Amino acid sequence: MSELAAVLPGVLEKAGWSVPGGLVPVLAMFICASIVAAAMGLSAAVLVWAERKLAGHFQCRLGPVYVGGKFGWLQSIADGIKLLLKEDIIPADADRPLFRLAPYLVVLGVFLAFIAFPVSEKLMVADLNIGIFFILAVLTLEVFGVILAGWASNNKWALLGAMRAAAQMVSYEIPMGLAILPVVVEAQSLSLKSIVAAQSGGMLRWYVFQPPFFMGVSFLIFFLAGLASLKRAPFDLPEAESELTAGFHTEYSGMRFSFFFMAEYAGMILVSGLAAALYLGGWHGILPGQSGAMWFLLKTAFLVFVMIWLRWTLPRLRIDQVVYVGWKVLTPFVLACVLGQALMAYK
Amino acid sequence: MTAVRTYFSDVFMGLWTALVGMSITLRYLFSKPVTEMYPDVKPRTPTRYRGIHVFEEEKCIGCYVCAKACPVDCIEIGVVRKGKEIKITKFDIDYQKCMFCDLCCEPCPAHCIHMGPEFEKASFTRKGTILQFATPKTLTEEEKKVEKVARK
Amino acid sequence: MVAVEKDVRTDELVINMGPQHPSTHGVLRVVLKTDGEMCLDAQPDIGYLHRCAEKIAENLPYGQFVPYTDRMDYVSGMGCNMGYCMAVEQVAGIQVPERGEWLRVIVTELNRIASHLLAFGTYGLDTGAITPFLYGFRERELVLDLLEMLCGARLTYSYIRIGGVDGDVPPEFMDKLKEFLDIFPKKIREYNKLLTYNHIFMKRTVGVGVLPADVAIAYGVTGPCLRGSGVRQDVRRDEPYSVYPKLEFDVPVGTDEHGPIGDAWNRYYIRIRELEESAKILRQCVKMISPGPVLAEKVGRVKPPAGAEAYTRSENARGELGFYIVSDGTMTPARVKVRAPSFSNISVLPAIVRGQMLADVVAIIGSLDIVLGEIDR
Amino acid sequence: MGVLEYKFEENIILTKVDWLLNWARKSSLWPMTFGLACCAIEMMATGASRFDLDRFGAGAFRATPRQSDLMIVAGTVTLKMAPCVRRLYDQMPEPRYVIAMGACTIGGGPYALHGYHVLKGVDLIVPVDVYVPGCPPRPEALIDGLRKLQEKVQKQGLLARPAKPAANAGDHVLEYSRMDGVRRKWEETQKHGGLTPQDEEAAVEEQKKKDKEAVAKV
Repeated sequence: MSELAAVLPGVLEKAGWSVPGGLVPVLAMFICASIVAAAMGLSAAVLVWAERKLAGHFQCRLGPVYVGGKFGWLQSIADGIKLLLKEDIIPADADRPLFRLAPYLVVLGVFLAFIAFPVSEKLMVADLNIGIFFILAVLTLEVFGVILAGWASNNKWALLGAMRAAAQMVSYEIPMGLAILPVVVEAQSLSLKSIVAAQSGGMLRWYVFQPPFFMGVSFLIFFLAGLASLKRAPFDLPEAESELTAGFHTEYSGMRFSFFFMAEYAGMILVSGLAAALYLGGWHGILPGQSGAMWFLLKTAFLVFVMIWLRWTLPRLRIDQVVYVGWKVLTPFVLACVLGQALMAYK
Repeated sequence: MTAVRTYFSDVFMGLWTALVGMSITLRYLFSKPVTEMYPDVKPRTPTRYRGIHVFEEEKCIGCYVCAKACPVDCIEIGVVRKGKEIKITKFDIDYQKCMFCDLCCEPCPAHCIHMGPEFEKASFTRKGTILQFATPKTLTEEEKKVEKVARK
Repeated sequence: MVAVEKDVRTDELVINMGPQHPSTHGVLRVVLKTDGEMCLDAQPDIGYLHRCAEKIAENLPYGQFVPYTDRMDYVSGMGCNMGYCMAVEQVAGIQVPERGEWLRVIVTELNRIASHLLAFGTYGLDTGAITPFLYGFRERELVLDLLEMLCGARLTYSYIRIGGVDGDVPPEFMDKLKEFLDIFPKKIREYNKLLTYNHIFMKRTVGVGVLPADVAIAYGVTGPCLRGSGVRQDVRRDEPYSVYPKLEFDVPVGTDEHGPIGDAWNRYYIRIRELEESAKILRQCVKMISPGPVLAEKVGRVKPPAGAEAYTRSENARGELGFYIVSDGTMTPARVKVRAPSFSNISVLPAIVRGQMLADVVAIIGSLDIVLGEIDR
Repeated sequence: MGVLEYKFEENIILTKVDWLLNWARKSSLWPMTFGLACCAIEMMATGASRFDLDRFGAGAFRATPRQSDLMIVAGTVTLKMAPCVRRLYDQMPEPRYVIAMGACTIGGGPYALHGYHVLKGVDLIVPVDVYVPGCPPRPEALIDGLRKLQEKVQKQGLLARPAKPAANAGDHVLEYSRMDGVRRKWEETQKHGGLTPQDEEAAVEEQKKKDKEAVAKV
């Protein structure tokens, strides 16, 4: 954003618009926010389409074919427009202000996290010196949205979904937060830019492949905990379709429902991108010297693919098993990793 | 010690069986889909397929046997009989009721009603699901008097 | 500071599951009493699909009721056709030609495969895995193609008629059947890898909803659910009908290999093993079938003597299906009573659901594999 | 949308917008996971691999009525179930569509005569857009019904007033002339059934070729 703010006055002058100097940073902020929002919406739309297509082929069928072109390219556009046009129902007994607030909170969490999203060396909104910390902090906002949605709907299924979400998402914040510690210890920085920069110089320099694989294990744990905090299968308990109809968003329709939808898919990109930046060398290529946004996007896309792949393969866990896995499996393992990495660093 | 072993084997089996399952789904990702492109490629229903009926009016002798055999009374037949001459004025099958059981076709002495291959008969009105099989005819006053319409 | 004296009031949460719910397999309504995620009680409420089948049977000639039996257990219509026809044949004293009996066994076993594949798929859905459902349906379509070639319908066959079956097989049928039997074992192995031995799936189902053998017998549970509890009971073997005495097949029962006998996993796994057994039966049928007539001669209008009555048992995909027919000497029966296996199987739900979690309730209902058309009739 | 509906005179821009909105609606008819009886099995088969309802963008089965656009009433509606069906319909947000699948939902089906506990037609409690006869209809028949519904959705006026109230538009009362086609097709298959194996093979090859061409076109 700082680069944009530096370039902006020149561009404005060329265009012949006069803007008071004090407003230029504000304008830059505004432009950045719009770009982030557009990118988020667009990537979510592409991802929804990709998931439907991939799900189809995993299951020996085709997925969307007839909607716009050969591969159903326009499927998510049609879905989006339709959801926009649907009647917006607020149940009579719902808590109206909270019911309305919840979807915005969910989207807001993911939206804010995109600020520190490191696509490439240049392409990031802000290089915060506490980048990872910031992302983890704002992602937690999503939990509030989900719990509010379940509570305000005044529906028993939604309430159960919200309670499950609370138990699950809170318990998975801890392994997720701990899993980045080995990386932080190794890179000695919380800034995503410097973490990625520390992994330059080919595939073997990526943190996943650093012996003795403390960071490799914590990558796995980060990915699983990320899945759980996104409510993706096999951790999709808060919206378990076969148990709770649609879980916490049972009563949401139309646009408000699409916010939850969008947040989930944008969250997938976020967690995958974060994992790519932290462990897979971010924008650095396989060979030394290669770098660019393309590499980052490729890695993110691969991780997203794995998420989709997992979803269409595995059955769902039960809530006690989810909490068991979170506290008794992931947390001890990640603590061991942190300890090991710390000892390595001490030496 | 067993508890520890169970713990680690659980963790290992959880990951391993997930990978096994994923290998199966991945194989199908790259195999050919089994989907039939229905509206573009018409399905080939088997010869014995029990779809919408086919009625051969010129063979019909107006004996009501099919209507009698029908468990749900969905066939309505109108006949005008003048000596040896037979006119089928009405042969309606009510697909609101029909259960495509083939019981009407078996007893027909003239073999004039069969189960056909057609099934695309979706309609926008409820009335549209009652199909008329006989050619529409205009009847004289005299014929109207002797017309017999019956379901059973 | 005022001490908080009032305790937080806690209540049981009564949840109404169904009649429209993705995992009640139709229009079953279950009234759940829960304490958070724990389920204290579950009362099934049936009757949402009461279609008056027994009453209709009393109003129609014997032959015309056959299509309605398809619609009772709509997932394995052939089994119901067969049960009813056997009862009528016993009442009226009709002898079925041998090839007719062979074809009956072939189609019922094929239909059992189709039914168990559906049970496998929907059980995957219940536990949250979507892909097994589509794989199960993919193979089910192959079976349905075979049945469609034979009788022209995909779901409501009415192929088995009083006195035999409706028409001999088309010439290419046997080859297609062999082809299917060749590829099928490979698919079963795949199901096992994908779902049966998946660790998450086993954690979800092993030890869940344990149904002890004595409870199962007391409630009249039959079929795979009873065999899952370790009771080796199968009408096809205990009281053989049709040509089953000539066939060799195993009756799989639940084991304690992975957990307690009679849990949801055992009930599920019995179905997978029955797929293999049915394929085995079909292989023998293809070899042993002999040419001849398929329908008894001069069946015409069935008119049993007054006062004649019969009760026949047959092994349907869900358990023991009984038909009781009383004749009053007219063209229509005086009374038809159906002993539906699903009805007894669902009645055991409150007994095994207590103390389980909410997600387990879904897993238990799925493992009972009920069909509402049969429960309500 | 309710505020804007029918508030404008018809003009070219609105017609274009209408087209777009209708296209979006018809391309993403999410059905509700709602099965009643036998037809539900065929509905599931329609969603499964071989017929794949998702090709039309209608494969996202939603478990809650709030997020679905299309209610496929699949199976016998009994008097005990009828209030629930109505309630589910009421819970769906506008615009909502209903397909009556199978004879039972159209008019009681086989149970119309003696079924004292069966509702004689689901259109007595909810407005039905498309009726798909069959008992149960094959999955292709349901897809055909869905395509008819898509046609209907594409024709509806949203912002602009429809030019004329579509009287009898698509009233598919089938008359004899249309039944003639059915009969011709049947005669063909009868002929086909009596062919020698060689002819049969040739016909299969030809059909395969045709299928391939059609797939290539898509």
